[in-house]
Amino acid sequence: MPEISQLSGPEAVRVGFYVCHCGTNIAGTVDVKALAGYAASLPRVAVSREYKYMCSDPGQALIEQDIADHKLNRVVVASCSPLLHEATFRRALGRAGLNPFLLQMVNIREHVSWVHLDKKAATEKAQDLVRAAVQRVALHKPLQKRRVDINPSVLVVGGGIAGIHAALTLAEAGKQVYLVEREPTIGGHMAMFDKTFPTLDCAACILTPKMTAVGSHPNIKLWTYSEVVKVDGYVGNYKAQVKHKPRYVIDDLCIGCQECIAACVYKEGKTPDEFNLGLSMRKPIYLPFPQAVPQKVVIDRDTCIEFKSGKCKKTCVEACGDRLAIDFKQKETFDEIEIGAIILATGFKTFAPERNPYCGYGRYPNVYTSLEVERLINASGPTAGEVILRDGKKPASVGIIHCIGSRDANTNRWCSKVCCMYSLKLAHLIKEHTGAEVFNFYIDMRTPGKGYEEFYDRLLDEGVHFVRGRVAEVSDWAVHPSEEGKLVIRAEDTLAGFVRRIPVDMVVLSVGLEPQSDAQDVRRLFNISCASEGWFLERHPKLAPVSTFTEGVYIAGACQGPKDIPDSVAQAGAAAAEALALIDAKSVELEPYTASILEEECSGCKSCISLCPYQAIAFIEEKKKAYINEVLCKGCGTCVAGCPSGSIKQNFFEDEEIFEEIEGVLAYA
Amino acid sequence: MSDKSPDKPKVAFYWCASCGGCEEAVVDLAEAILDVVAKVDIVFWPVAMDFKRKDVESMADGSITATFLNGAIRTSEQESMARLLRSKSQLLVALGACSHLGGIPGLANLFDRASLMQEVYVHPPSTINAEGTLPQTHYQDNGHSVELPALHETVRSLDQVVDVDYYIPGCPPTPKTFLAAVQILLGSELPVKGTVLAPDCALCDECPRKDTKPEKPVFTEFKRPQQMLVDEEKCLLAQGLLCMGPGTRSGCEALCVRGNMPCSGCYGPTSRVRDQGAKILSCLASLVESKDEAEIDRVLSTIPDPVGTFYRYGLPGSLLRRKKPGVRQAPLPSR
Amino acid sequence: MELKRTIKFEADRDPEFVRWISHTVGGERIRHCLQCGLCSGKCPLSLYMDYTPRRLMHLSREGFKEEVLGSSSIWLCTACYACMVHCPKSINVTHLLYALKQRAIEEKRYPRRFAIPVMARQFSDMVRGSGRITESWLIVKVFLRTSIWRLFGMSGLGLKLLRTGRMPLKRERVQRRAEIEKLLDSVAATRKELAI
Amino acid sequence: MKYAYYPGCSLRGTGRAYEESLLAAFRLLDVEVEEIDDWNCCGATTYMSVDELTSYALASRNLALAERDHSEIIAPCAACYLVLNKTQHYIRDYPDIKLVVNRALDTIGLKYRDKVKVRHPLDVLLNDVGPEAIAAKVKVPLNGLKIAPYYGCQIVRPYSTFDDQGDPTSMERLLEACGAKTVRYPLKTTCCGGSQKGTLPEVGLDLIHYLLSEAQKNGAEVITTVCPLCQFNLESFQKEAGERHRQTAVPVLYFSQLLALALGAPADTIGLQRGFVPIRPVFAKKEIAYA
Amino acid sequence: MLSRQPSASETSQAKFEPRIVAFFCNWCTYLAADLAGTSRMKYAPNVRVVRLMCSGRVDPQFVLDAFAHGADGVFIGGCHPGDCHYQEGNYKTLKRYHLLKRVLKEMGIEEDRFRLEWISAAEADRVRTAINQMVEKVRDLGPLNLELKDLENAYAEEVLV
Repeated sequence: MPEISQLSGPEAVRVGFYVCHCGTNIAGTVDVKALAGYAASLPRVAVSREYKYMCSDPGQALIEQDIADHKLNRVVVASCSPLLHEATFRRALGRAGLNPFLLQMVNIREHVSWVHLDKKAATEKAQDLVRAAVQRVALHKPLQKRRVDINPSVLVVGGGIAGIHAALTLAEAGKQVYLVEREPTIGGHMAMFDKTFPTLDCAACILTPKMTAVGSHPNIKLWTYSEVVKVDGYVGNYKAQVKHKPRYVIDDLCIGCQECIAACVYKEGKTPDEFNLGLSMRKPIYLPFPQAVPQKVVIDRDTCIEFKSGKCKKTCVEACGDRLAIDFKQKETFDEIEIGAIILATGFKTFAPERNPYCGYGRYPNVYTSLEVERLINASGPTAGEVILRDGKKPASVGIIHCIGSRDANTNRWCSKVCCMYSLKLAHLIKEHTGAEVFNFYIDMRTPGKGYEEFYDRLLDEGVHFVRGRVAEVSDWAVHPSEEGKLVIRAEDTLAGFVRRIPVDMVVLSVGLEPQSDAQDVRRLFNISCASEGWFLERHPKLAPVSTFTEGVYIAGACQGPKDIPDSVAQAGAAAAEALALIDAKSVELEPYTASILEEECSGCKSCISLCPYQAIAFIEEKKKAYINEVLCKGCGTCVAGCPSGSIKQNFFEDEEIFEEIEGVLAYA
Repeated sequence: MSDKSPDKPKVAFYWCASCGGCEEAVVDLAEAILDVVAKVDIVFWPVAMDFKRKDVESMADGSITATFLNGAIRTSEQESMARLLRSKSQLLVALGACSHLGGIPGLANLFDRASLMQEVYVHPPSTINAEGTLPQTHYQDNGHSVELPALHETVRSLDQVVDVDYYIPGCPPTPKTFLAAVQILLGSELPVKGTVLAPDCALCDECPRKDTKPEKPVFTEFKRPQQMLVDEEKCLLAQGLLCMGPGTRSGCEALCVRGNMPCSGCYGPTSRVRDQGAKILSCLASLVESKDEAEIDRVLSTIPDPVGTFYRYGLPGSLLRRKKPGVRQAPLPSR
Repeated sequence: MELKRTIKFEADRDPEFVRWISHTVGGERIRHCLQCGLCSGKCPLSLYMDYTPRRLMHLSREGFKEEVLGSSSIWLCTACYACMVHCPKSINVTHLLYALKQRAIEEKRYPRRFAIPVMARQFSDMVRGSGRITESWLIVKVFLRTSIWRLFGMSGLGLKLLRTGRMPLKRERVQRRAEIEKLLDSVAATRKELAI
Repeated sequence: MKYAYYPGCSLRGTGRAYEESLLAAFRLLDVEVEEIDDWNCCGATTYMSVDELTSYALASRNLALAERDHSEIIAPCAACYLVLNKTQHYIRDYPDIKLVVNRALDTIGLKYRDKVKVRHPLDVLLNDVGPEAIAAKVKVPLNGLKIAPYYGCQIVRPYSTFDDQGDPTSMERLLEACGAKTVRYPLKTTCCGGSQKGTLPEVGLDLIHYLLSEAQKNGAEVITTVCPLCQFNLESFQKEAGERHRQTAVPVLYFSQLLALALGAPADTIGLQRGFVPIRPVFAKKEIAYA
Repeated sequence: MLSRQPSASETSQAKFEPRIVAFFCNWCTYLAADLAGTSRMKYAPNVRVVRLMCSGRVDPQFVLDAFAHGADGVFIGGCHPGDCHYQEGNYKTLKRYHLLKRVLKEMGIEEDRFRLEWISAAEADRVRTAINQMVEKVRDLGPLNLELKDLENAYAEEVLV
């Protein structure tokens, strides 16, 4: 590696400039030839080139060769966003023996060619940015990345199918996993389904073995009824605090015999059962569903008489007997864990159809959501698998309305991806269970997936009706005698070209998928971003779909966007693999963008100390100066901007480097 | 001021837009001045001895070893004297805050010349000037004509007019600062051109109250000394007083703070800072306690005059230099 | 059975019409239409329409100007805005129908003695003359120019209105009528100047 | 605060009862209004459908006149309410329209500054006066009179923000404050046919019939409206609709008539005599002791 | 017929093209601007972005330096309050912004020339609209003409009383 110290004078700086065409992505809007010519005219630029794809191997080789041939000691690449290829070009510099941080990238794709139409204005803007980079890079100093060790255990948040799969994958690889689920059982939405499309295999049959495996795996610490409340640290070295909500039943003592439930002073359940979406009732002491993992009952303090009055006979305690598992005095407890990586698999919630008053949900009792119908069809559900209306009658005609809370600017703009397929599944199952006439109201039928289109074909064969049109209204007012006493669905049959009114006994609303209502809190807790709709934001939509912008935090399943079971499982596997790749590297490099105090110059005014949210700045009494702990510093630069005497510098973002950049973009003729 | 010179170094003093306090500081050297005087020849010092411009004009270029010029550049006469002295001097030293950064006269940059003239010659309550007569640069009467220097639209620091070799900061520079600077200049090795001849560390470094400053100073209100009984021991910022010390170069030994008054920033910024006001603003604002915008505004509104506070001595030397001029006046016919 | 060729050729499309519709006020988002038919389903008048609003959206953006301007649907719209506020793609359907109606009038694409354009004409004349509308006179004038028989058919209703004092025969007027004229002239002048 | 009042043409014609009763109610509730000086036709939907630009200019004259002394305009007629609101939106959104309007106003010495808010009486009564204040002033309780409030289209769509666009309830809240009962029926914001009844008469009949019959099926003794055209359509063609579909007559009033009545206004001052279907028998049945 | 075609009034004269310097934080606004790119949104080409790790790194000196070197406007983009990648750097920015705005006002720099906007990584459209709005506002204000080299000339040519 050349000695950088000998490059101290500006005359010694030799910049190589490279502009990437990116096919026509850049060259179509920015005059790359002119840009290269312009760069060549700038002081200190020794080489200026344009090339079709700078990120390709030959493109990188070009830089490496020039560094050797032209004794370059600074490189500027004008191409795509630095967030995409800064690492690529830094490695190229490294291979050529130059410190990787002597590179500056100019973003002329995302910030120029893709957002402007006027070629002249775009080229001018590119020139300004290039000039700024050339001026700035002259001041760059060689920097070294920091290397830190990685804690080999992983936190998985969310115990739906994605979280379960990720946890099992990691545990099988021998890693310690903490699986945190806020409900009393794992299983998530999948546990509520009856069958899964398109194969129609029973959801419980394929899910419960995995749930049990999680419950018994030696490498998995399963915490249900628990929530992560605090996260600190950085990649490889996170600390999390987990809150355990009191279930008023001691985990280790409850054997899941359920005798307490039978003995409860309530002979019948009086509380709407969450798992059955209120279609049945449960007691204050309950097991969410028969296959729940863990098999530990839970007491709901809002409905338990002992909590309300303190005067219950406590027949449950009696029934529990010597096991002494019931503890009304239980308090919430906390655990602190240290982990190297985090996988978020916090799932989704279904659209609340009350928000769309025209579909009649909440107004007409025979309007159901698709999830409710899943429970109706499920053999262990509230009707033991019978599809019957609230009055006990079997429907003779059923309308399934797609896109409730999807593809609609008034609610959610996105396609929820799974509804077409689950609507087909429900149409099939309803027809199978009741023999009813089934109408599907859809906008576009979306069945991309292995075996999915074939399933659609099967439904067409079964004689299910398909009306292409978004439903305008579900109402109970009759225009025609055949409509009396029915729910009337009004929609344009767009393929026929006129409006139809179709009377049915039962309406099923295929509700879309939405981010969890606390998605924003969760993402703040884990310091990641959300897309505008509230789905967790991946690092790159194609190339890093399970990574986030926070190193060491991964996302899996429907918390990232609507996903069916196969996709969620695949993503969970991918997230587990990413976490394994991180952990098995044993250590990780951190960006060297940290700040440091110029000790001689520091006046010890202490202004910076409270500016640091990471407590990285301390006041050294003996020296009466501030000191920055590099390990704790995350490199935001807030203290640098706040130091009144300019005595803190941030690597790669030094004041003078930024001044050069500002003056560079403005130094146009 | 090399030792190799057979003659004593020739020194000049001059006074532009300033109050004269800097030269007072020279006199305040007391006995020490004798040592200095013994080592140099003073060839030009209008405030102390009778010299005329033509005396300087008659000197050879570069014949003055060092000129200490205090005051900002406000008038045409000051500008021409600055240029003249620059050409006659080997070293030009900006003495004091006014020539270093623009100083108190620099606050005039918040106004334009026309409104200043109105304010001073037409509107004062003690003046009756119904015709709105303003001073003229050229006046002719009875075959005699009088010329007066013209006032510039903008006040400038010395280095915005001519090349400056060194700076001695302060309003005024303390005798100790001045003496230390002179000793550096008389020494064998000159510092890098452009150096400010004072320590490059902020004032807290030498503040007697340093130890009483809390690690987490937070502000819920900024106060002025007249609004409170000031604790004589405790850090003034910790008491809510707007002290510029953390953003001001040291060297004065915290004179004001010792006098129970907050630092107002006369020594200017450290060498690492381009704009003293911006930096102290950044520091103080980020220590405001609240996260609520209305509350932030309320706390910050207790600083009644941010520009006058943060740029008291350095408006012309700041990044923006002056208030953005309104519509520029059309040029008047030349004299 | 009479056979009619229904095939359409590219030459049947009017690109100018496409450009116009997507730049007209309210037409900004017409390309986003996903043809879900919600507008038709919501429309209280769609039961009478030859082309449902959804079909008009598509015919318009594809440039089938003849079909669009010849459609009865554009005259049936009552501006109840149900289509517009519920459109899942936020298309200003009602505003677009207004635009189509204006275009049809401009191109004189409506049946002779068709009431709506006549009503509009009478309306605007009355506003220019008085600054306000006197409903009784407006209705009389419209019927005189469309179907005098209907006027007699409605006479029962008219009498009822007269009897309940809801059909004053005195004409409502603004005091500063010159202002209204100046206002209207200025609009015409600016429209001409900017060619809008 | 004094509101500017914009009656619009219909309230001087078919909708006289609306104005009479609304102003009476305002007086009894101490809501001060001042009629906009020399107002002109708003441009109305008919005009808007054929010559929009002119209609914006006409509407903006009213806005500019009101703005001189007032910050809020009350526009009771649904069409006027819509047109004035739409004009404000379009002047904001489309520079060309702004230019045309500004120039036109300039010729008559007016200026539109977009400082005035257009509000519907329902909005004012509900949010500025409040149902509690109204309830406190009720002198003639409506004794559980079953009312089907009919909103129609243009005060809820597309610009209104004071109530839900699909299921508005402001009329319910006001009338219940007067001691009435309101009935729930599915068509309260479905179009009555609007001006089509005048131009394509056959079309509107079905719509009118469904509205009336659904309201009655759910127990309505009276239908209340907020729009002169809706009121006219719903009450004038009951016979024709009845011929088609078998239908009994139901009185159609402005909500303001019942409000004023409940607040103690004499029955003959609030246009009750102007209705085609007699209301007094209904009051008698309900033992409503109106003044 | 009424249309949204650019009218004669809009296209009649050559426009002044303002230069705006923007400071975008790496985690939210810079990403949003990247997303605007990948979404091929179009906006005014007048902004030059300087990337910093956090809006909290924006030293008020940078803002003044940009104005002093010829910027007609300065735009700071950071994460929404509560969403800062570094917990609360953006609050520091907010506080500095409030005080700096007052200083700029006293220095005769119009308020619309200095803007702080919270734009999350997902809000590409907000990048587009905020930039377009700012460019329009600054365009209406005209050039700031504070560039130092211009000032030097101006001083030299200053007319004396």
